[in-house]
Amino acid sequence: MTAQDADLLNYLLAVSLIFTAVLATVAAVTRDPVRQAVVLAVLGGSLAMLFTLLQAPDVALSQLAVGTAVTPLLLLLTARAVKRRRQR
Amino acid sequence: MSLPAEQLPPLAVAVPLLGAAVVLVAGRWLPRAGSDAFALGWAGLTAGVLGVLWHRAGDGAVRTVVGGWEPGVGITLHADRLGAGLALLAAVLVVAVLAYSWRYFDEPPREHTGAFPALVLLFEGGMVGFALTGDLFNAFVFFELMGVAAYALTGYRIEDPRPLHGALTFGVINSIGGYATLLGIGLIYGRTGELGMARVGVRLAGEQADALLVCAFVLLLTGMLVKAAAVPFHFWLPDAHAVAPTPVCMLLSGVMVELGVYGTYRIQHTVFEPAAIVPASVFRDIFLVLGVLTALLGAVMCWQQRHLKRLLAYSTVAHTGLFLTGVALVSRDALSGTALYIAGHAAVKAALFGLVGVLLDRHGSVDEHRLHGRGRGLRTAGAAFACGGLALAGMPPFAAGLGKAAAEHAAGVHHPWVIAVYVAVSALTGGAVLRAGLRVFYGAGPRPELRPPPDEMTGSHEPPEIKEPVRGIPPTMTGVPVALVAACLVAGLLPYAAPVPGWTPAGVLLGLLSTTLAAASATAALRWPAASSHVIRPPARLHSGRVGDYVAWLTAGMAVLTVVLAVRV
Amino acid sequence: MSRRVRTWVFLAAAAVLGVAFAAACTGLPDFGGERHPYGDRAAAAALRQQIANAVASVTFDQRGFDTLGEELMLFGAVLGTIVLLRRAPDERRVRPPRVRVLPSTRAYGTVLLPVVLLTAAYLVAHGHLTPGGGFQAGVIAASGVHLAYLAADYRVLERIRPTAALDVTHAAGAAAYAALGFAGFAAAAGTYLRNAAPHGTLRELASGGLVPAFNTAVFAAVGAGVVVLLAHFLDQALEIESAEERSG
Amino acid sequence: MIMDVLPYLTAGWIFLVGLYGVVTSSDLIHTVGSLAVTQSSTYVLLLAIGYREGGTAPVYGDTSARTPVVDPVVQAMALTDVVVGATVTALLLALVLQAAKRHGTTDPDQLTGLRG
Repeated sequence: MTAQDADLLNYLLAVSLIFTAVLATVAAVTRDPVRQAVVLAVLGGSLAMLFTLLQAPDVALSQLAVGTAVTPLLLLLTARAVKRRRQR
Repeated sequence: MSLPAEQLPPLAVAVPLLGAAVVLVAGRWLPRAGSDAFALGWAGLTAGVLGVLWHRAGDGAVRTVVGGWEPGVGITLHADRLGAGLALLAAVLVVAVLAYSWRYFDEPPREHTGAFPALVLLFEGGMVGFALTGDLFNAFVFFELMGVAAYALTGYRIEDPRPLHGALTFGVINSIGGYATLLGIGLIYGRTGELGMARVGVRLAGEQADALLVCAFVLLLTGMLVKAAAVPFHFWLPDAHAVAPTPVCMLLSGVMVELGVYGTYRIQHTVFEPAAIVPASVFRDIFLVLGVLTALLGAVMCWQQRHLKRLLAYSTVAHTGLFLTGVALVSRDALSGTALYIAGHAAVKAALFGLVGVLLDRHGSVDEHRLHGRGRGLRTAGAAFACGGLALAGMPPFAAGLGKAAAEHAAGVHHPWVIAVYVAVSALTGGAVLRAGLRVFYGAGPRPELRPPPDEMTGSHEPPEIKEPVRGIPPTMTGVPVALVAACLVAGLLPYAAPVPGWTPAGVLLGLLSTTLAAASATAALRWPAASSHVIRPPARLHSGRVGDYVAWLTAGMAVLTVVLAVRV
Repeated sequence: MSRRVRTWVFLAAAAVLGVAFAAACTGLPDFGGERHPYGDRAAAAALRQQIANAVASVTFDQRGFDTLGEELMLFGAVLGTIVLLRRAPDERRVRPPRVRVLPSTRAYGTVLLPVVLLTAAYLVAHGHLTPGGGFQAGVIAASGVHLAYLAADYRVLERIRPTAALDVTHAAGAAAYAALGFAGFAAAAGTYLRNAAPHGTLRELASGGLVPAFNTAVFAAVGAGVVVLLAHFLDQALEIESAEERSG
Repeated sequence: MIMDVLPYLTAGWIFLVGLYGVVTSSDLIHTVGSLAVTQSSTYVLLLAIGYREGGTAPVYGDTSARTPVVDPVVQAMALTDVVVGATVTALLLALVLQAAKRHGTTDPDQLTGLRG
């Protein structure tokens, strides 16, 4: 782990952190549930990337599975169920 | 078989959790009565294990590390008289609730027969785990497990819109409290590298209270204060309790809220006080004010309610304020007095909720005015309700009164003004319950006009939780509340439960004073209904039922606590 | 409170908390520091137990009590969803329409499904050796099963998803985890949740004592649980309607 | 320098932004989504605390026992936290779905019935 590698990893970490913070802000202010589900999926992916950089592969894998796939799917299904009722 | 005491704490948590899974699987094949009896058996087994543990703990504590690991690596469980006592109280209440809800709900569909008892056992596992654990992150896990089971139980009646709204508010606010607590745990872990509460307390010795420790203290206590419904974190409680199914209300008010107070005590006593990070004097001043504010607001709001369940919910907020005050007095007598007060209050409050469930089942309404005189036929329920009101008011020889007397005795040493708060709050809440009881069960006072004030919950037409009220009230639905009130009476007469000085003359006098005040206010309210029915506008409007408001109040509460602590420490 | 007042109250409080939290962060050891006492103790204990994946050792062995609570919490979520999303008496179930799907998509689905399930099986078997484990494998297997819905239609998914059996499996998985804890009494100084089985040698498949067994129990509970969870949400979104609505 | 506290500040920012989303939400599904954002702040804080510069993942598959590793305990805590998040989100969404069905709206401020 030479000095350049350490600097590169620190730089990557900083970029990943900023990107995650921006995505989280976008997710919080996106009012439409469907669009928010998409942004949350991207946030899940960016969190998984951040955890990989933080040397946490187990957590990255489960975050990828839950944060990118299951939670947005649940949000979309709930939005669809609610929208279907409102059309009637 | 004589298991060494160290084996008991993990078993006491594992038995209800395993029971939840087994009861659900068994529910698919067993008939309704069979799966209810099976669940009752598991709850009884848990209560037995906890009874032995509480007896073994005695005045010391049973400390064990799960899985035979050394303390620095594994999770330590710490079962002292207070923790094991609260866990035992939860277990006994679960047995009572499962017996109460024997045929409470209408026939669930085939594959959901075991669902409700399984959720109750899961709830019990979370509560027992939270009461016995000595590890910060483990406490967070059981805090969330308790919450998850409680959200599902509160929203159980999906046909009625209001429980769903109450469960949502309950879920969002408690989750935010839980996540704040986890942030606090992260900060503490970053500073000390430990998770066991006792080890963190030792590791903090010699440290000065800096920004991190103040912030960690506030974050850690946010979850506990949300669960303990202290002002301004309390808004979720009346909404959740007013609409939850009655058996769930019995558990929420009986012991879950009190676990928040216990969590507050454990974090201060074990983590922050040994190294004087938050010295006892600072903790006392801040939490005395917090407890008194909660107690007074709860009592005032309780007095104005006509929705019986919401009335009892605000009475729980008031009494939790008194428990917080008892903990804030930071003295052994006050603590053991508060412990007995919690036990007595749990039995009485659960009994009162059970009796309101009888009214809801029989008349499909929990509106005090609409039910005027319609409870005359239920004589035992009426008598039990009146006894409950008197016990809440602190009348000797009930255990609640004894606990209150002991706490007042301890408060009298340094803060005599606190005694006035204890008497006033007991009088107001007991008075409200007595007023409701006299009006509903004995038709006292003139028949009130039925025009409800605009922004107030009346609960006049609530769908009864049982679809066919035509059949008679199941015997357990009046038997369990009567048994609980009797237990509170017995515990008051022979105070083996907690090392509390028996009935001192001052204690008896104060108890009688608050009881007579309660009776006087109840009769006054019945004779002149117009005078006392003016709703105090501002606090009533603050309880808007909107979750956005409640989160704003929660954040404001955290900010104020941080500023006050930063100034004092 | 009006929405505007509420936002201002929140922003003011959030500003105060932000400043306090920032001050607290300066009190934390610098990011990437060398002082991790608990972490070093846990890593050493994992090696002593011959478990290559230290996170699996902490999750299932050293702090197995947390994972017991976590498993039962997931069980509670699935049970809660079963209870909350059940078909209310005033609702009825409508059969979803058949959907015509391109044959290439259907072929792709049928090829990919076994690959996903194989990956999940690999993750469970090597949970204690490489990153992964019961939970991750369970979620991957559960979302993999829903390829049948993407590549075909909801009726195909309902055919390959036996809800009754999965209900029992997810409860049995959670019960198995709690029951496995009692195996801890088999060891010499027997206690609950003790890793009593022989530990084998590091990096071998048969190492780690009971950890593979815990992993399998978690896989069964999570895999079946997430499928049941998604099933109830899918039913609400596609099939369940209130009785008085006209179908179609 | 800034990198010493940036991860912790990011966690604090995500927590407060998530709360902002919950407070100003006008759709219950958005509220639950914002709650999930609030929750992800705890992962970032926990894993940032456990990070060790030059440390590898705490998996001794192919590395020797002496290589410096990142803290495995925070990763176990973060794993449990991910499960807590999934659990709470699923339950709250089930409640939102049924509440929207019974109340006819998903705007939290329109849910009447519980006040006073």
